[in-house]
Amino acid sequence: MANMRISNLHLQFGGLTAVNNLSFDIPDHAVMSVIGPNGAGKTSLFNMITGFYRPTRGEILFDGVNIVGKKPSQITAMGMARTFQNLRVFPNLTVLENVMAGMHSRTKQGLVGALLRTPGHRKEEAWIRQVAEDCIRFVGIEAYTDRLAKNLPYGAQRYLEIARALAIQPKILFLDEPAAGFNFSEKQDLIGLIGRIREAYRIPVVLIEHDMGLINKVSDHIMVLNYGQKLAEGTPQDVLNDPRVIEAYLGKEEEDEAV
Amino acid sequence: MSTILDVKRMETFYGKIQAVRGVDFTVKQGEIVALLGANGAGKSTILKTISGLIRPAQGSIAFMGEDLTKKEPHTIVEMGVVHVPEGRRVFGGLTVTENLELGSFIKKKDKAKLAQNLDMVFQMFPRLAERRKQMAGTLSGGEQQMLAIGRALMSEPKLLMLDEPSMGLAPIVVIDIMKIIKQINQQRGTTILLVEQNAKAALKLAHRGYVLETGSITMEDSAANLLADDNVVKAYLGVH
Amino acid sequence: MENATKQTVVLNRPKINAKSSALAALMVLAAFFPFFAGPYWLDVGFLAVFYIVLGLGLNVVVGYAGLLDLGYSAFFAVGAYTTGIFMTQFQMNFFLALALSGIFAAVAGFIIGAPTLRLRSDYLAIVTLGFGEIVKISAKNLEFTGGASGIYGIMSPFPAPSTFMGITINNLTYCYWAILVLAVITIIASKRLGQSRIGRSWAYIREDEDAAEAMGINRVRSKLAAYSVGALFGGLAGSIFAVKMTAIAPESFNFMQSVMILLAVILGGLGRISGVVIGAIIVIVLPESLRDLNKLIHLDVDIDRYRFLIFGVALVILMIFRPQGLVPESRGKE
Amino acid sequence: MEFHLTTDIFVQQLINALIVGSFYALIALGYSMVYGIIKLLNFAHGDLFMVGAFVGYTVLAKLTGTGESLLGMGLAFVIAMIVTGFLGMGIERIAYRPLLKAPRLSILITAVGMSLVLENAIMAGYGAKPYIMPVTLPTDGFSLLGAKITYAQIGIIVFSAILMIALQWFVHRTIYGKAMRAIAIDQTASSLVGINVTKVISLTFFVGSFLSAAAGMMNASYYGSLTFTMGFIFGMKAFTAAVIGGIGNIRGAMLGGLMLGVLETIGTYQFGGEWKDVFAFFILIVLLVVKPTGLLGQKVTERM
Amino acid sequence: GNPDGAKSASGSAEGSASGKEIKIGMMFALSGNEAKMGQDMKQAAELAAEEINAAGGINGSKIKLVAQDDACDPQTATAAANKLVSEGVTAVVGGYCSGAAIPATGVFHQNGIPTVITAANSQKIADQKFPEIFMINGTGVHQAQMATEYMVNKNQAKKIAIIHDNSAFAKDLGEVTKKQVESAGGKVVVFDAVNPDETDFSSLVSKLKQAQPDATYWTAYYKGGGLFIKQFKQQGVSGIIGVGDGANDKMLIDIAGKEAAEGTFITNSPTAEFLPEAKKFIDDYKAKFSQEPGPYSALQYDGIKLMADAIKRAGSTDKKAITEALAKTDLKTLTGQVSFTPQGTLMKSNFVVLQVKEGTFAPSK
Ligand SMILES: Nc1ncnc2c1ncn2[C@@H]1O[C@H](COP(=O)(O)OP(=O)(O)OP(=O)(O)O)[C@@H](O)[C@H]1O
Ligand SMILES: Nc1ncnc2c1ncn2[C@@H]1O[C@H](COP(=O)(O)OP(=O)(O)OP(=O)(O)O)[C@@H](O)[C@H]1O
Ligand SMILES: CC(C)C[C@H](N)C(=O)O
Ligand SMILES: [Mg+2]
Ligand SMILES: [Mg+2]
Repeated sequence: MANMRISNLHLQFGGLTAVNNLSFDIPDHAVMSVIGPNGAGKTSLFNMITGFYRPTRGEILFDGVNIVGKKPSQITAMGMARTFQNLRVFPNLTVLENVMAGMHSRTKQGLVGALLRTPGHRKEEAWIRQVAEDCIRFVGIEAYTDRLAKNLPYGAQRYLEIARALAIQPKILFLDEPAAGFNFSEKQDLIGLIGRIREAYRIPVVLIEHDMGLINKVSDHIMVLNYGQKLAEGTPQDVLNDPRVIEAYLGKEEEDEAV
Repeated sequence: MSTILDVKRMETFYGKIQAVRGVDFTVKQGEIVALLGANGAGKSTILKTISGLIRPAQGSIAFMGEDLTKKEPHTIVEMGVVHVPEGRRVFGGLTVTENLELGSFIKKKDKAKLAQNLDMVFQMFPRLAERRKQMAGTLSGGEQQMLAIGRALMSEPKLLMLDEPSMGLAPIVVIDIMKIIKQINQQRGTTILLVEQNAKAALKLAHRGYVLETGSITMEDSAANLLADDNVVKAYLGVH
Repeated sequence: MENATKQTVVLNRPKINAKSSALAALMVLAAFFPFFAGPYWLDVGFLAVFYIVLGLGLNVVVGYAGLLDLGYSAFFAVGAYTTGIFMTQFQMNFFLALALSGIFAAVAGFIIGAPTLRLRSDYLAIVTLGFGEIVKISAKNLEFTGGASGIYGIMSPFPAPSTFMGITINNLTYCYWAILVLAVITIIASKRLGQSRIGRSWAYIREDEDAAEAMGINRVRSKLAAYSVGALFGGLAGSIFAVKMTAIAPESFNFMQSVMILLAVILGGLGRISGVVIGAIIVIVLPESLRDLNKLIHLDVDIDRYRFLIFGVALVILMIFRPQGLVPESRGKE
Repeated sequence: MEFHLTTDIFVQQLINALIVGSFYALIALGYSMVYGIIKLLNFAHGDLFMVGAFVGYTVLAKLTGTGESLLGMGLAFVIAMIVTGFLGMGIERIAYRPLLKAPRLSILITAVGMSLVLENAIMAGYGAKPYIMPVTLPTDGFSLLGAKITYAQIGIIVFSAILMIALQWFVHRTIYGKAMRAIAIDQTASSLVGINVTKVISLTFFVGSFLSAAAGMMNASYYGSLTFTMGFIFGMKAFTAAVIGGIGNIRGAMLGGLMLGVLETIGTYQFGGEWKDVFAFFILIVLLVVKPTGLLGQKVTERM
Repeated sequence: GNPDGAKSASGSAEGSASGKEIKIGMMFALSGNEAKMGQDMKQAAELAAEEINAAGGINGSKIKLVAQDDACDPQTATAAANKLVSEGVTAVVGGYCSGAAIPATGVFHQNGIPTVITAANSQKIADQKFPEIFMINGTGVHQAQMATEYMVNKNQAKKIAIIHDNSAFAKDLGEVTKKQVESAGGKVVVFDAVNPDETDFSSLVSKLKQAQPDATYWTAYYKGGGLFIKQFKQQGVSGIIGVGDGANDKMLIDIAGKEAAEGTFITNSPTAEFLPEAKKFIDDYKAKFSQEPGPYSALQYDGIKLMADAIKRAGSTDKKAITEALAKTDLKTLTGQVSFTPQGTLMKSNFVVLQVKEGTFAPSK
């Protein structure tokens, strides 16, 4: 089971400090939400954990191994999976092919197998296909299996990214604003999916979201970032009522909150 | 109030897929009209059709009495219809200021106006003012959204069409943006056609609303009535 | 979940459908081509099939992996020179030289790939162009490559000319068959690679490098594989080319040659095997067939003056009317 | 034979490098602008350099006829640049615009096609022989630190510099320049702020071809002759120069052109003419490995 | 395939023409950079064929010329060569670019077609030792001898610079000349190359200026040669300058400019205007095409005449017989008396050294 500890993580872009001396743990089996104002450094944090940005300093320990400096592909192979805030599906490939990508680090057939169509190769191909189809069904977009990703409705593309991440068979799943652009009932579906993921996969899910309704429903644990620093951390109850969080992030509407 | 935008029997296709199936609606001078609907209902497509990015197969789009269906996007902007597209689409490799300057492309001859409008936008979004020289591509999601709206305002539109302006924004910013939309509408008299997933926020702002389902309008009413409607509440607003 | 999925293994058996039987028929027809073509059309036929192999090789790099390569002729130069040098200098057996040509070319692909992998496609284009020029110029300047006039006197490794059914079977005929066999192998290999794990990894990289990396795909390794495989095909083709020409010169490996191979790849439809096949045939046969235009239209104009003008116009028109390439895309049905 | 660099040789070589570099840079600019805006490697661009020279030649041959007329020369330049500018626009209209939404590489084919068309049309029309410019630049000059420098050389360098500075100003300071850069990033978004995208693309082709023709005319009058194949090698060199500088970047194209001129000169001097291209390309590759976006090209960070 | 091509292909099996017509194939560049040379040669051949046919043809059969474009490119050249084979030509006369001629002669050899290479003159063509191939232009060795003789012996040049353009032909000539110069006691101080099609040689010229050669020899073509001479004179490099036969074209003088070209020497086989016998040829050529003949027009004209002579002597269109007849050629042509060595090269080279005088080539004293 996954165990992730982040300590003194720091990221600098020229004069701008995107993440500032951040330390925290990702608890096992939990859904952890990272929230915070736009530009607080949430996505940057994901990018560092998954190897796309190299921290200026600090450590990211995954099962006791410091993964700073590793390539994204190596980190993925270790069991980290993510989705992207701005959709990054493979536009001209079918949904199935998209999801099959996730299986890459779990398989090993190379040139020779492919050229000779060895039994091992064929078996592995069938397995890849099988897992991919399962993942597609799991998130519920099987109706689109053979469609090109770019022709999918926006929401389905978000689900596609999740299916693709699940095909990695990850030890931790990172979702960057999975509900962006969803309406209320769609958000309910997503909440359901996150619940099913935690049940079926028994892995920590870390998500970035701006939708408090959703955050409130799915999270076990919330961390709030502001200007790259940790502003608050704890249970939804505590965090969402923290006046500092309200002031910096939630704001006050005349009546009640937007969904 | 006079009708500023009059859409009749609009049908739009992507290749063989029909995304909009005979839609009729109007927007009156000075109104905020919300367009609600599920993912893939065709909301963005309607906006794209109005702003000339896609040609409708059928129907008419009259803006202040003039038909838009055969006009190029840039001409439509010149007529005063500005579309802030889904997904922000700021010019990543240009600075914040350059993005805003391009927003007033159609007013390129008027330097004074440019300066004045720049000030206005920076006042509205102080966060952008801090980042004048930053490449737009490195702004955070919320910052980019502000820039996209700011850029649209630079041309002083008569009709501003916003496609999911609250997407990806922190709640506090959503509140701000909604306030700003209201402010734009009230202070500048800009008519606004608003596509939103955040139905509650949208309806609180809007005067009227339309609900779109798989390419057809299924409901049309005042915002207050829609907010109170059972079906709308179930599908788009949720109950706490 | 893992266990559940591992059990149900469905082997996808190759289906014998209309398309593949048509293809087989076409192959048989192609094999008998020497019996109804004269030496000229056989020569053109050789070049067309040769271009099919080169096109498919380049297609791995450009079509599959999305890496623009403007110096592909360098790889076929490596193959041709390897064969030329080893056969004339060391009297090496042709088949050994052929294998060596493939290997050397693949290594060359690796060498050019390695330092340039961080580059995005268009920068890669110029690096490959530069590499192509470096190879060509070096071949011109170096002693062991025969300098500017290249290598001549490459002996035919095939049986002496003979007559069969009234048709002379000579070096050209054998070379045609050899390149045809190579083309068939290349087609099958391309197809299999395209549908494999590694082929998909190329597609992922082509579509979105960062997302591919996030899926655990090592872009460096994947790109190197694409380069090497593409170069391997080129090297093998170059080897047969050397034997067919009996003499090779640096001028055969110039930039325009690389561009023409690229044309073959794009014209028919990037990434599609049938597209590359058709593209290659057009690129070779169209300008050649214009040699006979005079006879067909009975016009007394100096057609050679206009040959490439017409070819150029044809390219523009073809693309305007079939922007996706001549062979339509069949996947991702709506 | 020992070659040691003396001042006169150094100055002489520097001037040589600047002259060739100016030609490269002017063509590279068009390459880079077109690439920047529609991501097309415009293979036909080098041929516009050649066409520019032929147009200028024709004007000179028809109009001036006799003697060295500075006015005639000026007129030939202006006509060549404008005619070629419009030709560039026409090519964009016919061969590229219908394909702007097609897969990126298919437009490459029409570019190769147009290159063949231009080259072979000139050959069909003018024949394959080289032409001699009826008016050539004067060869008198002065001596600087032992090097012989002609007024014509100074003229070429100055004229190129003026064109490049003007372009720099145009692209970075005027709204049309910004519109070009915006279109390069996102055509749809550009049209949504009211930019007439097709018109600005057309304008870009005009400007690029215009500059290319200027280089073509300067080249033909400086060396005194022109042939229908002269565009190919210059096109290729200019492409290289554009990439050295960072393709899509205007300042980069200028810098790249000049740098390539210098590299070739050093290459010829140190390694001999037969190796100079190897030297230049080798440096190019090393440069790109160290700085993958060219000298001035900036990496547009895409957000995840 | 093309029905027309297929038909002619099947007719070609025996490679002999009907009694009425003898097909003679020709190949040279009709497109691309060297297209002008090809066009000049093609016209000269037409003139020759017309004369032969007007005089009753060869043994009663008329000559029919078939020209194919080799684009001066090896790959196109083999297609062109095979095209000629397919068309059933009895013999081939032509060839301007050595690079294209080398692989093309391989095709002719494989098909046993007697071939006279008229202009291309790389030694490597002969080195292939194909018995069917004959060359009527002097090879590089001959030419290098002339150049060395002129520079080292006649003009007492000690320091020699040799510039080529890295093409098969020019580099070979450069290298052979280098060897000869050195064995004649001269020293090659610069041996360098330019790129074909390039226009700026100033940095090379600066280098030459520093080396101060007594004589500079350009072995490449006239387009670059003209520019080279111009820049050479502009920068005031020391010593005399000369060019090889690749630069044999009047355009050389035009490109260099009359003043700069003055005094330039050139080694080449005599062009028609220096041959009293050729006066009629020039007049006829001008009358027919309203153009001056090109530098290799006369050789191509000779080639056709020579081939006609061989076919006549062979008494049939049998290729072996023609090849044998060719080997025994002893014919007076416009460009001199032609007979062949066992390698198929000219027994006696007819190279001369000319010099530019007042804007034209003139025999050097
Ligand atoms: N590649 C980059 N170069 C320069 N600055 C960057 C880069 N990536 C991020 N930043 C800056 O770092 C800060 C944090 O950005 P980040 O994307 O992590 O924010 P976020 O918390 O995900 O915001 P949002 O909720 O809007 O997505 C922002 O100010 C952003 O402009
Ligand atoms: N470029 C396209 N090509 C093909 N189909 C498309 C394209 N864009 C949209 N569609 C389809 O058209 C329909 C309407 O899409 P549209 O983007 O207008 O929906 P929307 O209401 O804006 O949804 P969302 O809330 O997800 O933005 C969807 O079914 C979508 O799949
Ligand atoms: C001088 C020319 C007749 C030489 C010819 N171009 C060759 O390549 O051999
Ligand atoms: Mg973010
Ligand atoms: Mg939408």
